[in-house]
Amino acid sequence: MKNLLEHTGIAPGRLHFSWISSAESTKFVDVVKKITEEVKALEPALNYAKTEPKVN
Amino acid sequence: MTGYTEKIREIAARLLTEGKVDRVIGFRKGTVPMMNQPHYVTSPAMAVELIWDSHCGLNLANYVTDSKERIGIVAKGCDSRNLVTHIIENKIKRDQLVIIGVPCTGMVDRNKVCARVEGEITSVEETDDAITVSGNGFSKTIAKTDVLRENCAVCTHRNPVIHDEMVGEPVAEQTGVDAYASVKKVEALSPEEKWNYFEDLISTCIRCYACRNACPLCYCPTCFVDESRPQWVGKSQDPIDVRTFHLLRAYHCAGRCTDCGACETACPMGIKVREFTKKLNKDCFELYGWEAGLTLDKRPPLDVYKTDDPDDFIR
Amino acid sequence: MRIDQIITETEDKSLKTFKFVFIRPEDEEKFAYRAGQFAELSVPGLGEIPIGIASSPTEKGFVKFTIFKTGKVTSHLHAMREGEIMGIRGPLGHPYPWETLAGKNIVIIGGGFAFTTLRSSIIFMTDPANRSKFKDIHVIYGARSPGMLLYKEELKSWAERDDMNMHITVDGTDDPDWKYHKGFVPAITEKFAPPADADTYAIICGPPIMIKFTQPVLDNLGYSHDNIIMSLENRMKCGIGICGRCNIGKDLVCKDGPVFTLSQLNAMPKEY
Amino acid sequence: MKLIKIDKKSLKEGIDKLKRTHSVFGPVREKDEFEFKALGDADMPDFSFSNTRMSPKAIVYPQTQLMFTYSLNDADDDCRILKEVPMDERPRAVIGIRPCDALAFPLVRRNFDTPEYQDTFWVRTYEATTFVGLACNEPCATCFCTSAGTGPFGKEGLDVLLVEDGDDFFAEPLTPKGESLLETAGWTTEAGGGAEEKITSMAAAANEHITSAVSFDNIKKREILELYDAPFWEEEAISCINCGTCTYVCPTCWCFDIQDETFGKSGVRMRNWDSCMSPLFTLHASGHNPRTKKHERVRQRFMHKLKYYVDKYDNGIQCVGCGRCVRLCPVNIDIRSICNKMNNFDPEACKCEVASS
Repeated sequence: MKNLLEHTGIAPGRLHFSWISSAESTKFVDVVKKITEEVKALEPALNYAKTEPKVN
Repeated sequence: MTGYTEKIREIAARLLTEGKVDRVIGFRKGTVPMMNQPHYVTSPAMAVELIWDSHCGLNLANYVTDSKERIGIVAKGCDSRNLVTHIIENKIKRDQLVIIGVPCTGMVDRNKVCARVEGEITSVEETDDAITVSGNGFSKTIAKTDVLRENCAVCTHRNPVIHDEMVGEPVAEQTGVDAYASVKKVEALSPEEKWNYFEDLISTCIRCYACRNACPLCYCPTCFVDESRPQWVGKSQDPIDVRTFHLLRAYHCAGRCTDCGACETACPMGIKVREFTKKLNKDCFELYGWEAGLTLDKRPPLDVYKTDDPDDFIR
Repeated sequence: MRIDQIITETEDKSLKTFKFVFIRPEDEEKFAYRAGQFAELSVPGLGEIPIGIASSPTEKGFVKFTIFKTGKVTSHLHAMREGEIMGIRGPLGHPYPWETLAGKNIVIIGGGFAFTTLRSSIIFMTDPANRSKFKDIHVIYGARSPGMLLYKEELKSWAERDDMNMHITVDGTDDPDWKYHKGFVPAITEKFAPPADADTYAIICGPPIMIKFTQPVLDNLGYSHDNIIMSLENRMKCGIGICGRCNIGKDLVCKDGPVFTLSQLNAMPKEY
Repeated sequence: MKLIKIDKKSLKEGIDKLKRTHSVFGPVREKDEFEFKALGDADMPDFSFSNTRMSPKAIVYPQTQLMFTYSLNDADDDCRILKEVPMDERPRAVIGIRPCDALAFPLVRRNFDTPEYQDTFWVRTYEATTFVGLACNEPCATCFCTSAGTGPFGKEGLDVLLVEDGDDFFAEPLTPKGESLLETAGWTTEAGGGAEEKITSMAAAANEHITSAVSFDNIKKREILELYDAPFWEEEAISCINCGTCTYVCPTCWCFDIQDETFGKSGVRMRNWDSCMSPLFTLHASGHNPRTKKHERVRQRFMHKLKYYVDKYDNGIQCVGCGRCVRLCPVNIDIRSICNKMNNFDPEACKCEVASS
């Protein structure tokens, strides 16, 4: 999944997978924090964001 | 390949005469050059309608999905691999099928042929390794290897992997071909270049879904693009929606695609839609040593869990 | 237009009647309709749906639609509140052929929630200004159970009227107080429909299964296929005969229908 | 007959002039194929095409067309009220459209412009467009325009007909709209004597090139149900994969779907081309579908084009013989064979066969 998205031009680092048990709340928080920071550092990827079509 | 047509007719007539099948699925001669039409014959007398040449690029496994009848089916290497996939996925039972195997030296890409001549092609003749196309004021003989469909050019499973009948001796399998050369080329690009590459690739897409409908794997009763509750993807020509369709179509073929090329053959706009599925085929091969449809004895990698499955994408 | 009132019609809450009031009075004037027509109800962001008009042109100041919760738009509608704003486009399609029906005996046969334009017709015909224009009026209306009948209060009042013959039926009920018929619509039709003659017209609207079994009953009673009027539905988008999807043969349900006589339907493919 | 002569140089100058007042569309090479595109400042139409892959219908009727916008923000006065999308009213000129594709516009107009309802999006764009046709000197083997109501030099639906003669063009104005376009472009040099004869002989030569034909004279006489119930539909549909190629490449297929798309607190209501080949096309909200089987959908497409349209408008078939569906159908379903099969169909003979077997 990750490979094809990156293959078609989604920058590496934007899609993350992690194995977190429902009991591992602290790990979840840590991972989310880390990824949020990393993705923020990449700046918004506008190319795969659908925008409202322009009216003339 | 010479003589395949006669042999197919002979086998079809025999199977129908003996009552072993209710119908035989093959190709009949098309009404325009380099086009053949998938066709059913249901009586021995109809067997003469069947033909075989280098323009049988569609995948006939597409026509047996969920069938209740006993079917004779003409199958080249890739078709046979999709029959295997169909059997594994319970879309048809092995004992419903009499597989008429066709060793294949590759199908011709008619867009490539057209690009090699000026003017409209009105007739085509072929020998074992060349085709001669003619039109108003020209006639040109082209080596088949020069105009093969791209999937055929890199195919290493030209002989049917399962069959009940064979129309000829097995052909030599290609060796030393790099099946994933085109994928590697894209892999070497930067994310932005990759993005633009695919943007350009699908820029002419009209969302007719011929790629999806020509694919034997695409048998869902309702495709995700047709769902309205929830609506997964918009229906307009918005490039994001077009890309989403192509990406998700490819994902749905992961670990199942035999690279039969029916999607590309069917595309009216000549889009190389295999560029999406090919990457997943490469990953499946590299991660699991898997090529779809080679055997009835193994479950596909996305169907099973093993403790040693590669997991370096998980952090 | 604004939603003025929402009434839950059936015990399973799958059917609600929406009473709409036009925001601009001139729009109400433009929306001059007759019984049997439909309109496209529009919820921006979700889409439009074709729905038969349940109110009668004789009822002024509002329009009513009874809507079954089934798809995206109807589910949203069921969640809307009184006072909210939405769009309407219409009236669309042909009404029942009121010119032909004038001076005739009318038998209305309806089942389930396909009773909406029939309600419109009944209100229209029994309006004091119109009642004299028609001879005998029979209404046969059935639902699965008493709780699934639409317009319960009105049904009761129609049953009490002496200028129309009301035959209400349900497929079955264990309610000891049920005072109307029990049985399927075709059986009730066989028993209570007036004899056929050139001056008697049947208007049928209901689920396919009801129509399938009612039609032979009317045949047996001798109804001419010209005198059997039906209202159809097909998937629609534009409602004005342009988008091409609701065709049955060369006719478009939205523009050439939705009302057809059985004679017309007999010459058309069964694609509805 | 008034004929204008345009040489290569003045063709370019004229088109540049037109671009000042018009949006100009023409055939351009894109990847390996030709398509009609809006011409930019530097673009010129490329007339070395036989025909474009997609039909030029999108110039008047784009695959995705915005119709309305709306706000879902309760603070807005016009919240939940649809506002019509303003249209590009600039005059358009289509240069180099083939006569078959040009005929498609008046043919489709019968659907979009009726006494009861006008589709303003289509009608206004159509009326703003001037069609400058390019006669086909070398029609393809899949062309059957001569039996579908026009021909390689056909004029219906055109405002001007261009005929390519070596490096030069003859232009025949066919309507006042066409005359005024020729003037705007500065194409006013009258062709000398003999031009008319030359065109006539070129047209005759082009007609000779047409090798395939359809007949539909009997179809009209049949009842709808006779053809609908004909026994061949299932067999004809065997190979169909129910993609939308035939309907999307067709210049005369007009069906559309309406969709709302919301982006946060605002959105658009748009229409997109739709295809009767898709099961979704007729699926009721209840789950019922009047056309569940693929042969029913294939039948719908051909019956619509060759019978329903014929009966409804009494003006020929809904097909201009461009041959796109023949060339591009992935499974080689050929409207020519199906049309002829329908035309030759004799329900009486068919009944006897059944009775005797």
